[in-house]
Amino acid sequence: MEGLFDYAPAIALFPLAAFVIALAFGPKLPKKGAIPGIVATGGSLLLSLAMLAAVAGGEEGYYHETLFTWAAGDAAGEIGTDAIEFTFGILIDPLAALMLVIVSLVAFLVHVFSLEYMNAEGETGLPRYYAGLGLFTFSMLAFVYADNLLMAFMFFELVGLCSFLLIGFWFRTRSAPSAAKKAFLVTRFGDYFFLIGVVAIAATFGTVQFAGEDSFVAAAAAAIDDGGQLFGFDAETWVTITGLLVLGGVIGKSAQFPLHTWLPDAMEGPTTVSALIHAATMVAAGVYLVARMFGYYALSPTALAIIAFVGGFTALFAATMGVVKDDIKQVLAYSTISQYGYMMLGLGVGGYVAGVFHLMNHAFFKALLFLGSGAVIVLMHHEQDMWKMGGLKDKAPVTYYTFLAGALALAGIVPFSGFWSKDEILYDALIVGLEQPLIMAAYAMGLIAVFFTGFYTFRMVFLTFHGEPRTETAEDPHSVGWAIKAPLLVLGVLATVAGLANLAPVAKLTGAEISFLEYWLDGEYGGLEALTYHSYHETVPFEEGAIGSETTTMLLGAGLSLGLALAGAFTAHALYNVPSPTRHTEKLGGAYDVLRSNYYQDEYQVWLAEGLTLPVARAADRFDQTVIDGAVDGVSSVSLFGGDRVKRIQSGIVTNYAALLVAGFIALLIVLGFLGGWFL
Amino acid sequence: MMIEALLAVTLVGALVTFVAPNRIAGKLAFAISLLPAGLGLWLFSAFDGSGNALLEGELAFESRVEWIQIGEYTVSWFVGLDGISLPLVVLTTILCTLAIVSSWTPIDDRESQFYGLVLFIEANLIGVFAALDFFVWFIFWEAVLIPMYLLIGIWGGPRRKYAAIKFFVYTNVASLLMFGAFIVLVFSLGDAVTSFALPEIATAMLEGGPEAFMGVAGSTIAAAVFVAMFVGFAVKVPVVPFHTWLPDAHVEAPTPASVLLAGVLLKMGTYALLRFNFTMFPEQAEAFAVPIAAIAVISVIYGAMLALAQTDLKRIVAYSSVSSMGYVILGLIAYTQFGVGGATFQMVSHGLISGLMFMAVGVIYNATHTRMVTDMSGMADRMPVAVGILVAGAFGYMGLPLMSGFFGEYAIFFGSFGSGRLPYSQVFTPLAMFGIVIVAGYLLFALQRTVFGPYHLETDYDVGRAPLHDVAPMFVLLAIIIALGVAPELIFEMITDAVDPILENGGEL
Amino acid sequence: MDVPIEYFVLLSMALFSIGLFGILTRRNALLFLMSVEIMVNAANVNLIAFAFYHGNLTGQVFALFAMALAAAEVAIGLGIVLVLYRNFRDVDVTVPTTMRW
Amino acid sequence: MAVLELPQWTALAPALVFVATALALFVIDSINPHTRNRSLLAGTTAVGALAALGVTVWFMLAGVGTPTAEGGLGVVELFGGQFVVDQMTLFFTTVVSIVTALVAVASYDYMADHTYQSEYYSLIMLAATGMAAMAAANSLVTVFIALELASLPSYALVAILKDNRGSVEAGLKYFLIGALSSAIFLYGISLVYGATGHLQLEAIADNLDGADAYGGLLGLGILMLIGGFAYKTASVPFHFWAPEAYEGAPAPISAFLSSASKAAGFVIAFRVFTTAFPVEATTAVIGIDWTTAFVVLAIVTMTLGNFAAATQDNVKRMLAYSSIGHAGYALIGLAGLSADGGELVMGAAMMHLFVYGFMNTGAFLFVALAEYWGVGRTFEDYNGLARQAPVACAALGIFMFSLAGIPPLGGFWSKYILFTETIGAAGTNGAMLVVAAALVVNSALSLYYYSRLVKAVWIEDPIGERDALAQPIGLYAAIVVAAVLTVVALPAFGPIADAAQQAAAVAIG
Repeated sequence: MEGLFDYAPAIALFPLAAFVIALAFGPKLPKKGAIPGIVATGGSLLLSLAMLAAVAGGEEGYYHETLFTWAAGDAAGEIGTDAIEFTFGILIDPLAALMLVIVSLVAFLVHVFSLEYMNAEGETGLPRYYAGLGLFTFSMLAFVYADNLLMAFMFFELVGLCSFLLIGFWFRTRSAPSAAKKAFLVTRFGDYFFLIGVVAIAATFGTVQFAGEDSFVAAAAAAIDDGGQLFGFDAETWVTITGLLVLGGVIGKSAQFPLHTWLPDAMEGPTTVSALIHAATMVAAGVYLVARMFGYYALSPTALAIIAFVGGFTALFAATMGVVKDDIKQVLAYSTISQYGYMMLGLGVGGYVAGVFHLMNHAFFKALLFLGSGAVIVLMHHEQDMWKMGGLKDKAPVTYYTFLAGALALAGIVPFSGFWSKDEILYDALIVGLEQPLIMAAYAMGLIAVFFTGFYTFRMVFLTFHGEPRTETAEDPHSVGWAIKAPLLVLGVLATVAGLANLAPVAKLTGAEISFLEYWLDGEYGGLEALTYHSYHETVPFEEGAIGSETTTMLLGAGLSLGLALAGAFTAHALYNVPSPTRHTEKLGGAYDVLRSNYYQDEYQVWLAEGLTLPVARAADRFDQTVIDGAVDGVSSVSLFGGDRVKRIQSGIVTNYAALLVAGFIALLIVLGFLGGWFL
Repeated sequence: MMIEALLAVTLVGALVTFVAPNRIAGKLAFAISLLPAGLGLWLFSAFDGSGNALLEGELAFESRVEWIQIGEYTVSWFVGLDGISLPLVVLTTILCTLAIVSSWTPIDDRESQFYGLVLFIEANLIGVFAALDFFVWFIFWEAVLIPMYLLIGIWGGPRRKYAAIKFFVYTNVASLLMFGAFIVLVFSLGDAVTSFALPEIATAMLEGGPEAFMGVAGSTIAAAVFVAMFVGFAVKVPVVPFHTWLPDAHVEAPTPASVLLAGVLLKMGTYALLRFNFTMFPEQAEAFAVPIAAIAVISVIYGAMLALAQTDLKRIVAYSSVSSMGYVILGLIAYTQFGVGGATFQMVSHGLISGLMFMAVGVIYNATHTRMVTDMSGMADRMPVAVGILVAGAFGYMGLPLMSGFFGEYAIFFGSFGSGRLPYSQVFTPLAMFGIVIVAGYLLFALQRTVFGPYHLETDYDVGRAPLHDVAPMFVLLAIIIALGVAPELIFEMITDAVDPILENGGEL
Repeated sequence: MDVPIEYFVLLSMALFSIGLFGILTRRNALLFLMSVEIMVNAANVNLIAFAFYHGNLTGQVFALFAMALAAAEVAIGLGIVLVLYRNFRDVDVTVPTTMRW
Repeated sequence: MAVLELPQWTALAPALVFVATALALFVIDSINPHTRNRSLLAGTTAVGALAALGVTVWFMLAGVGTPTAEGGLGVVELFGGQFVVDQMTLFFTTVVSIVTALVAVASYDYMADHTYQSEYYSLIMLAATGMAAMAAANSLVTVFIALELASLPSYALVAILKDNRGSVEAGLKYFLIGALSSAIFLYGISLVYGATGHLQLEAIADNLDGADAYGGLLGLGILMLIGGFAYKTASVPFHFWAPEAYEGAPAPISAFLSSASKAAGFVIAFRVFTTAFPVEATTAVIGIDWTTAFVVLAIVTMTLGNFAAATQDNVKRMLAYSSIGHAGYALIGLAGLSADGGELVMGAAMMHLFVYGFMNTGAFLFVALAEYWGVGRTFEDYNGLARQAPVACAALGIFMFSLAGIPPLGGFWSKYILFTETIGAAGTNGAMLVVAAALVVNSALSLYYYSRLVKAVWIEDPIGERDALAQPIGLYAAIVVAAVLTVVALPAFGPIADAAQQAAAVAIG
């Protein structure tokens, strides 16, 4: 089994090959490069599954190998070390293996889906599209099994590039390039802090390894223990600072408040891209990074609390905005933001397993929902406004039922996957919150968000599939083929049953050993000791409380969230599951405008860019042209003017020359005479 | 003798091209320029030097002949390469070859003279990096002015005359200042120095330091000389506030001239800073660390802000060069292996990337005859390949990982953040790093408006795909950029080897 | 010899100044020439007087040379004045001002 | 040691060759009055000049003037020290004869349709004789006679275009100022004689202490001598004749005067002040260091010359002013004499005059060519000449950049060595630092107007149509030779530098 690991690099290299092929020969290929993409991602999927097996089955149970040295040199680390190596390496532990499978699976399905969704339309530039997907898959997979922070950052940036390219796929429109730019810029802003974090961590600990003896996590722990000073701060503060800097990148990529504004715009890209990149995988990169270096955050309660609070706030904040959107993809976009908020909340309170669990489930059901909406868009001939739909239920049953499964999972209705993971997150938040008021606030926000989630999810379902068709395209929709249905079915099944991976509540009630994911992440089947759930759990400095017994607390929380979800769903049912639903926005009053315009988040960010930065730049330019350059030109014009004056003494009249000559001579005579005392 | 051969080949080639008929001049120049390029690669492969050329390092391809006796000082023909200069020489040879190819399309008047001058400038640039005697170095340093003046002046844009004369006089004044300062230094070193060989002077500086001269204390002399030389080089680099000649020169210069200007000429300044100020004056460098770092940060941010305000693609790239050079200064002043090494790496990398950018802009200009962001949109629709490369280059400029730019910047940031020599380095570094956000801002903004969106063009030319010989050089550059980005050790190893001795003089390892 | 040397020097200086004054005030080329001659002769006076004073002949010999050269100078000068008149129909030295600044 | 067998007087061979050639020309003219056989006349002149050059070089190689200690033949003194032939003599004779040869060859075409051919050439030869004699003169008597011998033919040559108002006006002004100056000079001589009782330079030096009583008298005399030299070298305030004379005279004559005549003026200045008035001794007598006067004159002269040149429209006049500026540079050689290493400064000044000999001659000869073509006199008239006459214009570019001191051209060495030594002298004479600063400012400014001419011929497009330009063999030959010399002077500067520095060292003794 161990031998399998030697093939690990291929997981990422397959898609890279697909990228090259699509770019070079795409136009000549059948399906314009889809085939190599499908083959490559399929290959990656199989290999990833093999890795999963290898981790589970091997006695060592993980793979940590440095592939090649990117750059090496001397650098005086703040603690001791004087040589540093920046390397490319692979770290496959339970977490990475799991993520590899998720990514390659979704990527594979999206490639298949694209066969019909993209190729059917007589789309131009398909090679570019498949090349983009290939490059993205490569970068994402490489990011997932990166064994050090710098490598992670590099591929973190590359996925950003791919997202830019794919959002801007329809570059001939005005909106797509703008959205692409916004996406890259906003995430870049986050990455700025990330990069500072990377630099700071490298400069502090002289290493950027995630795992092993020489990992910066271990170094940080050691530094905190002997309580030294790092760059003038005591160790824990410095860890918090660097951790938060890295978190900047996370917030950008995972679209957390306040850097979430790019994600809704990113829906300008093809729906498949939204499914793959802006729901299931790339956006997950941020959260995954937190999980990846969880040991580091675990060292700093402050950082954790901030993560949790940001998460909880974002969850609620985004959910409320999702309520009033009319574009089906917009609704999904905001729900994505909100769901990642939950994951942050989970990780923030130390619920490592819960966070990862939700990450997995969300990948499945959100990809499902996006692909489903893609199917709907095909049905509706590229109509995305839910008010123009309706009654698709009977006309496209497959789409409907799979979509419904996804919706139930998203809303967190038992027993669909979403319920289990979200509930676990809320439970972890609750027990910590009982001791920590700040966390409690985060928990509360997360809880309220459940209601809105349920509401907007089913508002979406009802408006799209139920009631009477509201347009003639909705009357006789375009049909969809197997390439669309197959992925939906696969994901539908997963969305329904993925919860089985970790039925923690049931386990607690019955005491049955069925919380597999927890064991998995805990290294029961293999893994690195330092990266296991319990070692994290020991480090996490939060103590946990309970209302009455643990079980009651759990049941209470679960019931509460489930009830809220159902409440939301039923409200939606009451309002929109009618033959011809109407907007009930007026009930919201002034709040509607606020929500509709997303709390004016875009406005102020756009103002920062165009209202503030640009004028300042123009002013600087004017200053540069007038003052600085003016000084330069001034010197030359002054000297030329001087020259023009000087030459005037050459009057052309020879007598004047004689006079000037004598005058000059006498002047010289007087000066020297006095100095030499000749006149005495 | 290899360096002499390199120079001879290029100079003779320049003469031949100069008298060749216009018709074949371009192809001929390309054929000739392959020789130095090949030779340069051979030098790269056969490089056997170690250590720093100025600090008792093992020189590669060294040769030294007495030339002129000025008073008790000897001027000798003294050339040789070390890990710092070799990559720059190779960069020069390659970039010149590509620049020649890229000018086949735009240059349609007095070709033979044009290509002759390009080869002439190449020879001088090689000389600048290879020379190890002050006068020899200064001869090449100044000789660059003539061809560049003519290239801008004859084949440039509408305001070419103003730009050319400004470039010519401004940079020459700077050189005079620097020359005077250096001569003062040499005289103040007294009997410790009997020649203008840079290694000897460096040794004298580091061991004895200047004596009193003109009744001024040696330490004061050293400080004054350091400042004067820094200013002199700062003009060439250029750093704010001595940068205003650059945008004019770039905007007016023909594409290949811009390529060489941004690609190599600016590197002369930073190279000289490294060789003189930061190698010979470690103490003064430390004393002035804070103001210099401040200048660097200002150059980065201010330059980027200026780029943000431009609507001329070339001006954008020109100002962003100012910004990028700011990183280099920051890396140099950090005095760490990654800082100085990264700065040197960044010289090469920025040379490649900015060259690529100017070529790409040039290709678009050839087709549209405008560079105004406001005049065009959706160029990707008509020239997908060229635009693709432009986008790639832009991301390289933004420091996209796996492209050389990222390593250069990362190494500089890493090196300067941890620097013990630079006070407040943990403040300066993040400030400078904000440049990576602004650069993304203005480049993406420009791309969005020019190459994306619905196709539209103010000038009435029908735009088609760019010819192969316009695109090929850009592919080559892109390949090198990615290669260096994936495996920076290719040159970083020899660079650090040459940088270490510098750091041992008060720097930190 | 009982005339003190100072007198000769004063005399020559007076002559010199007169000549100089003439040059600065006269605009006629010929008068200009004469003034120059006066200055030259001032120098000759000096030379001869000093030769006498120092008791060596160098000065007297040189004075002869000087006169000869002065004559040659005048010859050239007159030639130039001639062509001046031919071109400008005037011997006023302030007339030709076609080249200035 | 062939020279030894020859009688002493043959040491003056160069001057004798000149005078012989002049007589030969008279003979030719008397045999065949008003002959228009240009090739014969110009040929004879050129051959004579080259013969003189040959003899001079032969003497140099044979070691005339080289101290016997160094295995040379030692300084040759003639007629009781009235004349002396040492390295300085030969050095400047070389300059004079080279310039004369170039001018003769160029005149072949320029004076083609002139009536009085033989007079013209014989006058040139006589003037050259005077200059050669100046180089050897070692007594105020011979100095004055040689000076007049050089001046009188020059007056005639300037005014030789009898029907050209410009020429006549130039001749008039040249003559009047010249007459005045020589009167002042003569009076100065008489005063010096009065103070010391001697005219032979060494004798003056020996008797300085005897002149204590007449300090003021001597000082005034010295000042008047300075006036005389200032006139000959076109230095402020005796420079007023120069712009008009150079502008109005036939271009070859302008070249002749601004190069050879200026050099000759400097050689007597150098000799008189180094031999007759050693700094310390003289200072003891006149109470002030006479180099102060030259410091002032140098600064004022270079500044006035360059600033006035900057805004000229007429090319020839620009060159005239620039030659005033260069006189200012050369004056530094005297200004630095009181400092340690003064001989080096003077040596540098001599190098500069040497290189200036051909680069400035070449520049004026290009003007001659332009006048021959009849394209006009202003910068605008020169626009775009490069398109029609690339070779000549390339040569012009060489001259201009060399005058500006840009490498890789001979002008670079002389100017920057001068700069270097000036700073070196500043070590003991603070005033020299001011001079160095002035040098920087002025050369920066000079860069502007020199490159302006290059811009006109190379960059600008011609205004209006111009018909094809002839290629006069003589002018072209002279210009190309001058250009080649200017370029070759860079690598081959070693001997020049050595010769100048030795000559200066010996002269100062």
